[in-house]
Parts: sequence; C-alpha cells; structure tokens
Amino acid sequence: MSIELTEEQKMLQDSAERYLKNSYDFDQRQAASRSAKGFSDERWAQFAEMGWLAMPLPEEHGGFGFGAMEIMLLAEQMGRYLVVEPFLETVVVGGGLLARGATTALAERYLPAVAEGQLQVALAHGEEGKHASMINTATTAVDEGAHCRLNGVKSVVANGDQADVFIVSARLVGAGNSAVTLFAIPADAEGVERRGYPTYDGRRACELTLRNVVVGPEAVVGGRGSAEYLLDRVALDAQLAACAEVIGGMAALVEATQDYIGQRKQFGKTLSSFQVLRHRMADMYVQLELTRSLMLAAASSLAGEEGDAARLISALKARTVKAGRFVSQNAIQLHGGIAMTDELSIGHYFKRFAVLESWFGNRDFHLQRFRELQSVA
Amino acid sequence: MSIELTEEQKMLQDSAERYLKNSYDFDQRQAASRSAKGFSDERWAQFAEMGWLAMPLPEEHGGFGFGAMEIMLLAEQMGRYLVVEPFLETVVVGGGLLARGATTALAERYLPAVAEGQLQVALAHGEEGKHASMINTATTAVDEGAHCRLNGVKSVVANGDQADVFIVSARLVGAGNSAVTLFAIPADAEGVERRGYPTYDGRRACELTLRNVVVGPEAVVGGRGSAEYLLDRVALDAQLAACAEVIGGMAALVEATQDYIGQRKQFGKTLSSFQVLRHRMADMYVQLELTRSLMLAAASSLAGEEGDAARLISALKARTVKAGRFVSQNAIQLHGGIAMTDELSIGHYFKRFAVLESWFGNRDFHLQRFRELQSVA
Amino acid sequence: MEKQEHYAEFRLRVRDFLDHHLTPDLRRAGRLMTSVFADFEATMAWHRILFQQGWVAPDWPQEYGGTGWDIQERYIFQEECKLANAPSLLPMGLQMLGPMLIRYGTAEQKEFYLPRLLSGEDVWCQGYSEPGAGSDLASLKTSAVRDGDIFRINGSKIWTSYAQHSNRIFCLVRTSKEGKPQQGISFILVDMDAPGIKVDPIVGLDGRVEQCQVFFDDVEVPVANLVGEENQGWTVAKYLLEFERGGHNFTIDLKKQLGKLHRQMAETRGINGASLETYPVLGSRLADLEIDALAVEYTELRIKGANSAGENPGALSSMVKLVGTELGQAFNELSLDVLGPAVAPCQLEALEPCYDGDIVGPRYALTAMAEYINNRASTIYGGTAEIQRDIIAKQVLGL
Amino acid sequence: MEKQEHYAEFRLRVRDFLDHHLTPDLRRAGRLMTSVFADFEATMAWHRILFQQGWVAPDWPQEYGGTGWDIQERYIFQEECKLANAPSLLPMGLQMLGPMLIRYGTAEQKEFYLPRLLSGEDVWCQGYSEPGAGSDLASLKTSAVRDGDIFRINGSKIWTSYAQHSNRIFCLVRTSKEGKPQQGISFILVDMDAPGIKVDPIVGLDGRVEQCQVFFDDVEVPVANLVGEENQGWTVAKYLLEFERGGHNFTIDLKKQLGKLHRQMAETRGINGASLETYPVLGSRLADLEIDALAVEYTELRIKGANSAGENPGALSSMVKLVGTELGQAFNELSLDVLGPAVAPCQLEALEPCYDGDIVGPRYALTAMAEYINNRASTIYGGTAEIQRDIIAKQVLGL
Repeated sequence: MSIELTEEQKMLQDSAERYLKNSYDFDQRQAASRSAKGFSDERWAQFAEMGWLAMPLPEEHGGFGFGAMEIMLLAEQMGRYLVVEPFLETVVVGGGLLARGATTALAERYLPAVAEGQLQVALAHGEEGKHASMINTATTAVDEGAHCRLNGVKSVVANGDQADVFIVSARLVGAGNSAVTLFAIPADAEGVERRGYPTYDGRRACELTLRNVVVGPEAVVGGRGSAEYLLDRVALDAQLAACAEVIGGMAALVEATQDYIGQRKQFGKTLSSFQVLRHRMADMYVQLELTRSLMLAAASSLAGEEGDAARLISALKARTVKAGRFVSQNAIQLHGGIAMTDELSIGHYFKRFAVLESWFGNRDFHLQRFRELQSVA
Repeated sequence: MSIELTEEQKMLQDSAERYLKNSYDFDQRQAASRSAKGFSDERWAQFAEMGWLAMPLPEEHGGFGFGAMEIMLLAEQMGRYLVVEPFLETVVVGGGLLARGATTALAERYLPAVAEGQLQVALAHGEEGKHASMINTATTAVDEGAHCRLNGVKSVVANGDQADVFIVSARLVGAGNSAVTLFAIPADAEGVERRGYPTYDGRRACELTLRNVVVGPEAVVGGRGSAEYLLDRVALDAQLAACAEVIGGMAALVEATQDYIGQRKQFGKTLSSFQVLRHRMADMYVQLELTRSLMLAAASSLAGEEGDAARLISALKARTVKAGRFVSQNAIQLHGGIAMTDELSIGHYFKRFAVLESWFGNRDFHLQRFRELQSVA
Repeated sequence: MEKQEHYAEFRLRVRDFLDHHLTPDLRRAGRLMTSVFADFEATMAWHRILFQQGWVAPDWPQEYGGTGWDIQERYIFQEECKLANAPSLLPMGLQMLGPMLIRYGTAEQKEFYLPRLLSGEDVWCQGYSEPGAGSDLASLKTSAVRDGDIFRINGSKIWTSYAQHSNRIFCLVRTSKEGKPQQGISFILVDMDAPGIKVDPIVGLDGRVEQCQVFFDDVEVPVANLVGEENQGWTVAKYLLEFERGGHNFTIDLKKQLGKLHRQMAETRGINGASLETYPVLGSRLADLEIDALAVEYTELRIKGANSAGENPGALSSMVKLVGTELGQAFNELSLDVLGPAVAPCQLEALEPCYDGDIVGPRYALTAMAEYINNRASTIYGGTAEIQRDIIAKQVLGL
Repeated sequence: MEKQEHYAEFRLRVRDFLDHHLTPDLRRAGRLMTSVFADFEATMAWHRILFQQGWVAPDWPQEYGGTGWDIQERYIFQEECKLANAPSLLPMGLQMLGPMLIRYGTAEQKEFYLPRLLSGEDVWCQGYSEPGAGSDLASLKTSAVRDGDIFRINGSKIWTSYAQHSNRIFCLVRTSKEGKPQQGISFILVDMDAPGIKVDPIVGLDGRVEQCQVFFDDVEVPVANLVGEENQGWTVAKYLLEFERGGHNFTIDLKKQLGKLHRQMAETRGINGASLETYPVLGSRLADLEIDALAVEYTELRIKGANSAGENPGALSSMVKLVGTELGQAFNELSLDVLGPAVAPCQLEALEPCYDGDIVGPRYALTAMAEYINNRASTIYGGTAEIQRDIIAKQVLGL
C-alpha cells in the first residue's frame, strides 16, 4: 500500500485548503445554510470553476477522470470548513451512479451539467421505518412495455430539496429484490412531488412521493436489476467522502479545542493545566490520527481497485463513527456551555457528524459487513 | 425493595470482618494456597466453628436455615480478604444442591458433615471445549434398572482436587437434554479418577474421569431430569456469592490503591496529585458502589424469592465482571510494576476476579439471559 | 406490608388525578420535551393546575405550602407524572429559590415571594454563570455597589434559562473585592422589569431558545432584596448547587428514555427486514445500559435510605449525577444507532405542542436528534462531569 | 512494481530459511510465549542460529554486523519470524545496548562488546528502575563514587528482566548530587560476576520468574566502562527510552493475537452448541478490535514512511505504543470471554518448551490467562500509558 500523495494531489489539497480557509468563513456558511436553498449558488459556481465538480467524473463527459484519492482530499477540506454545498450528493453519488450506469445519451445529458455546476442530483433510495438496508425497497416500478410506472415514497432524500434530477430505486413488480433498478427522474416530471425541509446538519432534504410517474427506457441507470451492484460500488466512494469529511472536521475540532483550553482560564489556571483535559485532548488526537491512517489506506486501495477496498471502507466507516463521536462530544465538553450554542462552529461539526453516521449504513452495519467480507477472504 | 440489614445480619457482617481482618493475613493465605491441599484445614474448622458453613443449610440437617443475604455478607468479607477456602463450592453450591435435591437419607449423610466442616463437595458439570452452557452435557448415564452406569469427562471442576463427594451431571442415555440428571458420587467410588491441579486464582481444581461408575438410585439428586432446574436455582446463590466476593475484593483494591497513591511519590509529588489518577480512582469507586447497589437489590430479591431475582442476578453478574475488570486492572496500573509480582495481594485479586468471570456463565451469557428474562416479564 | 398498601393506594390516587387533569395537550408537551424544560405555556398551565390541587411543591415543608408527603410518596408522584408525560415544572423557583428562601430568607421575603412563586404569578430565573466564568463561579464579576438603600448592579449573566419568560431573577453579585474571591459575593433578588435590564436570547444548537444572556446597566435594587448576609452569598449558592446536584431523580428520566428506546427498536426494521429488537448486538448494548440504569436506580434508593435515616449520603449524589448523565447520553447514542437516517429532519415547529400539521418520518423519531444534542449539556451544567469526579476523589476518597 | 517483486522474493527467502532452521522445538518455544520473553535456552539457541546466518541484528548498521536490509525488508523478516513462531530475541542487548554503544561508545567499547553481543557470548540486562523510582527515572539513587580508576557502586536495581541469565548489566547510576536530578546520572557497563553483586529473582503474578532485583554492595567497576561522558547518562538513557518506545512493531504482535483469537472462537462452542465464531455479539466486538488493529498497522506504515523520508515521526510512536498496548489487552480480555473456564488451570510446567507430558484442557487455551496477566505490564513499562498521553499532549499538542 502506498499512502503517499502525488505532486498533483498535493496541489489539489493545498489549493482547496487555501481557497476554503480564505473564502469560506463560518458566518457566511451559516447564512447560506439558512437561505431558502440551503447553500450558496455562488459558491457552487466557484467550486465548478475550480474544477472540483468535474474531478471524479469521466473525461468523455466533461470530467477529469480522477478517482478516490481526489474525492478524499476534497471531502476532507470540505469537512474541515463545514461546507454545506452538496458535493457528496450531486458529484460523488449522483455523478458516480450516472458515470457508471447511465447510457451515453443520459450521461451526456446530465454529467457535463454536473461538472459545470448547472445540475443538482439526489439519490432517492431510503424509505421510512427501516435503515442500514442497502437494497430492500417498497417503491415499485410496473413494466408496461414502452415505459415503466413508478409508485412509492422515499424518505430523507439528501439534497432532495434542490435536486433537478432524482435517481430513484424501485423494485420491478413481480421480480423480487434482485430486480431493484435505478431510474433517473427529472424533478419536474409528472407525479413527482417533494416536501423539502432542513436537516440538523444545516442542509436540506426532502420526502419524495412518486405517483404513477411514467418513465421511458432511457431513464434506467445501469440496466435492470443492477441497483444493488451500482449502489454498493458508489457507496464505497460515498463512504470514503463522508469519512474524509468527518476526519477533516475532527482535525478542525482538535485544533480549535487545543487553542481554547490553552487560553481559557478557570479557577485561576488555563484549562490546559488540568491533566485530565490534556489527556482527553491526547485521546482526541489519537482517535483522529488512527482514523486518518485507515482513511489513507482505504482511499489508496479503492483508487487501485484492490480486492480489499470494500472491507477497508467498512472498517473506515465503523472507526470514523466511533472517533467522530468521541472527538465531537469531547470538543463540546471541553468548551463547555458556549459550544452548545448556534453561534460557535463546534456544535455544527457535532451535528454534521451525527447525520453522516447513518449515511449508507451505520456503524453496526459496517462492523457486520467487515466480518462478512473477511470471512470470504 | 428493602436493602437494610437486620441487626443479626449486621452482627454476622461485623464478626466475619473482624475475624478475617485479625486472623487471615495475606502471607498465611499464600502459604495455605501453596500447600498440597490448596487451603487450610485449620481455617476450615474455624469457619465451621463460627457457624459459617452451616449458615445457608436447612435446619433439619444441621444448618441455620439462613438465605441469600447471609451468603452475600459472608462471601463479601471472604472476597475482601482473599479467602481460598472453598466456601462457594462446598457450602453454597454443594450444600445448596443437596439441600434442595437430595433425598432425606442422602441429605442426612452429607449435610451435617458439610456444616461441621468434615466434608468437601464439588460440582462436576463443565466439559471441555464449550462453556456458558448450563445444561448440554456429553457425560452419559445408562439406566440399567437397579443402578445407573456413568461415563464421561468433566473439566475444570472447582474444588475437585479435595472433594469427598462430586455432584455430577449426566444425560440419561436416549432421553435427550431434558433428562440431564445430577448424581452424588463419592470420590473414592470405583471408576472415579481425578487429576488435580492448581488454578490461577490460587485454588485447586481437577479433571474428573468417570469410567463405568455404578451408582444406585439413592445417589440421584433432585430426581431424574431435574438437573437444569436445580442448577439454575443454585446458580442464583452461587452467582450472588461470586459477585459479592468480587465486590468485597474491589473494596479492598479501592482502599489499597487510594492509600498507595496518597503516599507514593513520583517526579517529586505524590501520585494522588495527578488529576488523571484521582479521576481514575473516582471511577473505580463509582464502579464499586454502583455494583454494590445492584448486589444489595439482587440479594434482597433472592432472599424474598421474588420473581425478578433471576433477572437481577444476571444483571449483577454482567455488571460485576465489567466493574471487576476495571477496578482490578486499574489497581495494577496505578500501583505500577510492584503489583505485577506474586508478593503483593493486588494481583491476586485480579486473578481471582478473572477466574470467577466465567463461573456459571460469563458476562455475554448473562447479558443475553437478562434480555430473555426481561422479554418474559 | 401495610406501608406497601398505603403506597399502592397513593399511586392510584395520583394516577386518578393525572387521568382527570393532565390534558392531552399537556401530555403532548411532555412527550415533546427534548431537554429538561418543556414548552413554557404548557409548563405554567400545569403549574397552575397543580397549585389548585395543592401539589405544586411536594418537596417544601408543609407550613410553606408543601404536601407533607414522605420521600417515597414524593418519588411516586414524580414518577407517575413523568411516565404520564406531564411537562416538568420549572426548577428555578420551586427547586432552587424556594428551599433557599425558606432557609435563609427574612420573614418579609418569605411572606411576599413564596405565595407568588407557588401560584405561578412569579416566574424566576437563575443568574449565576457569567461570560468568562463557567464552572468557576467564584470568579464572577457582575458588581453590586451599595448606595444608601439600594445596590446598583452592573454586569452580565449568561446561560440564564427561560429568562425571556421570567419576571424575576435571583443573582450572585460581587459586593466586595476583598479577601478570597468567594468572600465578596452576595445573593440578591431582582425584578426583571427594573430599568437597565436587557435580555438577549441565545439560540441553542438545536435551533431553539432556552437560554439567554442578561445585561445589567446601572440596575437599582433595594437592599432589602439581599438574601442572607452581605458578602455571604457563597454559602447560599453552595447550598443551592448541592441541591441542584442531589435533587434530581435520574432513575425516572432513564426509565422514560428506556421506554422510548424499546419502542424505537421494536418499530424499526434492519437489514434483514426484521424488527431491530431481534438484533443481538443492539440487544446486548441495550441490556448493558439497562443494567447500569438499574444500578443507578438502586443507588438512588440507597441514597433515599441514607437520607431518611438522617445520614449524609456523601458523594453518592455526585456519583449519581455523573453516572446518570453519562448514561443518559449513552441512551441517546443508541437511539441514533437504532433510528438511522430518520433522526436527520429538523422540524422545530413540530416540537411545539400547538403544532397540528404533518410531520416527516415516524413520530417516535421526532425528538431523538434534539435530545442527543441537548443532552450534551447535562455533563456541563450543575458541575461538569470532571468536577463531579474531582468531588468524589476529594470528598469520598480524601485524595 | 519491480520493488514489489523484490520484496516478495525476499519474503520467500526468509521463509525458506525458517523452514530449514527454525526447529519444531524452537517453534514450540515461540508458541508458548506469554510475555515479550521466550524461554531463555530456546531464545539463545535461535540467537546463535541467526548469528551464523548473519541475520541476528538487522537493525544495526552493516559495518557493525547489520544486514543492510531496508525498512520494508526488516519488517518482512520480523513478521515472518513472529508468524512462524520463532522465539523473540532478547532486546536488551540487540535493541537497546547495541545501538547505544554504536552511537555513544568508544572505539574500544565497540570493538570489545559488539562482537560478543552478536555471537551470544554476552547476555545483557538493563539496570534502570529502582525500588522507589518507577516511572520517575531521574530520582534514582544507586550511587557510583569515583575512586581513582574505578567507580564503587552501591544500591539496587529492580525489574531487571532475565538478570538471572545475564553475565553483564548496563546501568544508570548517580555520580553526582548536584544540579537537577537528571544531571548527575551516568551510564555504565558492569560485569555480573563482579564481587558484591547479588541477584534476587522476583516471582511474577503468573507464577514464573522473568525479573529480578539486583543488589550492588561496593561493586568496583573500571572507569573505562563509562559510556558517554560522566554525568551525561541521562542523554544516553533518553535515546534508549525512545528507542524502546518506537522500536517495537505492534502490528505483528496484534496479528499474532488475532490469529489466536480466531482459532479460539472457531474451536469453542457456546450455549446453543454452535462455534462461537457464529455469535454476533462476540463477532462484533472482534471486528471492532480488528479494525483498530488495522488502524495501528496503517499508522505504523505512516511512521515508516516518515522515517524513510527522513522526517521526524513525532509522537506517532507514543501513540502507537499507547494504542498498541491497550489494544493487546483488549484482545486478551476477549480471549477470556471466548475460552471461559478453560483459562483457569495453571500449568507452569506445560509452558516450558521441554515439557512433554499431558496438558489439561485444549492447547489453544493454555497460554491465555498468563498472557492476560503478563500483558498488564505492557501499559506500565517503557513509559506508562499515562506518560504516553502526557507526551502526546505536550509534544504534539503543545499543552
């Protein structure tokens, strides 16, 4: 395993860090988050301009054709600066599914628009009352020859409030779970109804209702019955990005807390003169760095399409949830009451971590998957 | 739930504490532990004299007819002073099984002798390569009309090295697990062979081989097929005693460690001036006291034969293992290298706790049982 | 045995009362609690109902308006109210100021303030913490300078819960800079409508306002509003802090949380389509927490035993605060693991008891994230978890 | 890619060597290890075999007898040896004294001591800790008083591993009481057969002797045996301590433990009669630990990367020591949970490689309890877990 970055990758990392550090301050983030859209179009346009949205997309459709390492690097910086723009949803998941599954015509219709920042995508897969489940879905698609007719309700669709296109999973009627298929459906298609709302991480999602939505064969992403395969594959990139985001956030929390306890006085001494707090900080640092090691390994394995990539990604997710909780909870604890307010960024990392925990399977799910993948090896 | 002690119980507690404090020092304990028998006959005789061995046995067979509260009080003090004499094995388990299951003749043969300190008993139930299992056993008993013929090997029989009588579980051939039955078998019966050895907690056990051991119907304890019922019931007393022993031991460890860090100097300061060590001690104390609360509740419930006794005992065992590990491991950690030697008592508590962990089911077993008993309630 | 019957009967009497007086709207307000505070309007409505019944201050001596119940009856009352989802009453007046006035107040103060507090006419908030003085109360800076018959107060208090709803505030203020920091502090009662007071709401992490910052700009307060001696406020405050720590009953909270968790597990389906209550790993984690909650319950019973026997329960209170809060947080985490993505939607309006629109996702998931967030504060206020450990090490272990 | 092939080939060469030279008796000694030390006789037999091959000190510079392997090759060699159950070589000479002599020793010292160390003729032990000075080395009291060409040593050293088997000892001694405690310490080499030395074995908690207390009663040592400057021993010692911390490879140990655990789970049956490897709760706990072990593995790779790039790996070493040891202890605990009562029998004789009698219980359970016991020391020696956290807080976080 090589965990060294290429020169190009280091440049990407540096430029992302520099841009976000200089131009993405917390107050503006909060303003964007509270706007009707939930993020800033202007920022999104700048991301596009810097090529970030094109990064992992295929070259033949306006992308740069980069892979896991670049996704990791960008997501980590976005995590560090609490970016609310839907890079994960639109580019990593949406772009990833379309790049891998869409017909050439569909890909050409959507992907260049994604790369240019003109199109928002959302995966509509989860349903109410169940989770950690990658594939069983109650939404149905009835094959009526020339087209399919979809019915169902999708729950907590991340970025669903602003999506121009939904990628919807549905079970072909009468064909069991093996026939779950993905469909790309424009948000303005007839029978598509969404109810948008904010989520606790300062973003927006929706409940999506499909009532007799009719789609042609060109809307199928990845062929019939390929949803599980496609979702499993794209979930690897998505989890890597989500974990990198948390790791970037943990690094920010470790730094902020370290600064805070070095300055803040209580009982006539700086907080850092209390050994218990110093050791807590040491443990926070250890959690961060251990998880970072696993992230580098998983990204490298995924970039090289190695056989153990899925196992490492599950390991990474399980570990990131544990570390993210420990670090974000203790960042609040060490800051005290002030971190329980909306005003400080500390608690917003905490909330973002909490929402990412169950994205594409939570810790328990990935501990189990890690075991299963192991017993195969 | 009443968790207050009666005057009589307080007196028993005080007298046990006083006797052991004054007469049971660690060096003598070590000498007894290293002797061929593994404990001191003299002590055992004194225990008998003070009535401890008669405490929970029925009055009609030379006992005092007391119950769970008294077992708890004695075991707690024995734990505190690291007593190696087999009170749990001979009195609580052996005596308990015979008192509940033996025919009048059998009870009269054995129980007065137990109360007087003349007879050692050992339960031979466990077998190699499996655990946490209360009932499935490979040892067989063939019913040959006037008598039964037993064959099998029993593993890690606590107090087996010195037992005069074994209570052996065996499956009546052809009758399935529901026919597992207990037999009282004298150690000198033909076909009984034992191989004694020390265990890490400074006691002695044995491997017991039964080769065509022939026993008459009077040897059956509790009737055919009653092993599960009897063991489950006596296991409640046994677990209570084992947990009380650990709790007594934890109290000793908390005190010893508290003293040690208050006196020992490192880097020019007492160890107790390090906040991390003070907090560790606070956590050790908390573990001890939380567990003690559960012990009092479980003992009280068991003494009153209340419906939730089994559930509370499982809760107690699961909690005691967790607390015992934390307290004994940290007692060593805070003492440093010196506690890794045979010379100090600290590590001997640690080893005793480790052996008791899996006695009558370990933590995982009892967490599961706790859940099952709950879902019934 | 007779006692048991008496308590059983008492419990039935409480239930009967709740059946008749705790309206569905009030129960809804209780169910929607995501912190120690319920919706203000509902809280005060329930306060007035209990006042009518004479049950608003069970912990007070009977001569001042208490119920005369013994410790067991009070526990039963508290438990039945919580489990029936009654909104919690505000503790600042009933639990903190009341007992303190009874102990340290003048006859005039008691006569004037206690009845208004019981009836709900006065709503009190607590002015202790200041920006820059978190756990370290003794370093507070808000000053009260004597000028004839009045004190003139300048400074600011923070983390003042429900100050936006209160008409009075009790404060610790600095009346002297001499001696140890603890020595120059006084305890004083202030009208919120006095000129020079400004209340700024603080938006919490959950997006709602429970706490405020209160500014004092030359606020004049009569000297008669001093409680206890001048410069002796620290003694009064310590009494209250201990009360804050020991007065809470964690068992009831934990039981309520446990009930929610069982419901959430039963209703949610996992990867194989079965209810999550059949999942051994989650079950084992829940059992572990549930056993710890039992240990807290029996420890609280031991403390009650010690209390009623007139013994000092020592640092068992610190221990229960420490374990009870950390355990509550562990329950919150398990809720997140159980509910998965359903915890994400932020529906602030649906958390208001008067909301009658649709909600997103299952009702049993509605409060989980806000509880996870708000409960982080439980190991910070009333003495942080670290301070509780310091107390145990010092007071119990003598380290 | 070419590099990969090179390493694969190297690995095969090591395996081939092990196949031919690591005898079944030696492998048995490796399997029976319950601490960082293997049976002494077996250890030295293997030491001599590796010396013959020229592979006894891969970490040393080639001019002094090292192998010239790069960091990856050394890792592969170590890994293959461990996984083939080779007994671990004694670190006191090869890992500690050797590098130190190479750095600080005089030409004469190097010429005399290094070859004897490599060949196994000299066996060294380490005299640092003293009764009364545990983690606080600077407070040591054993004195060396200059008297012409000799030092006269009086005092006592404790936790001296394998002193009973050693013919030489390197010591930290106090040569001055002036200045800071660290300043008056010197580093000196002592013959164990010098008059006035007495070795008392210390029985460990597992019932066996690995460590000793060494007494010095007017022991005379030539001044030429000083390593480094007089009173500058602290610098030398610190170098060694860091080496002790960073030099160990935790990944390999953890892999070996993991292998054992998988075996133990597969072979043991639980309550429903099935192998414990099918039990979700144990499986989930194992997966959690296994993932942490992976994180340690990749962290060690990062450190190696930093090392070979000439960067300072900073406190990553302290971090790996901290996590690696605590994780090893967690593996030990899980072993106890898996094996149950089978861990109880104490069969000291069966832990000797030469034992050929029967054992009680399954072979895979034989060492579990002794490992659980002895591994508690791993968070004590070489800087306690608490000291590692202090180091991380101070050196990395600047607190």
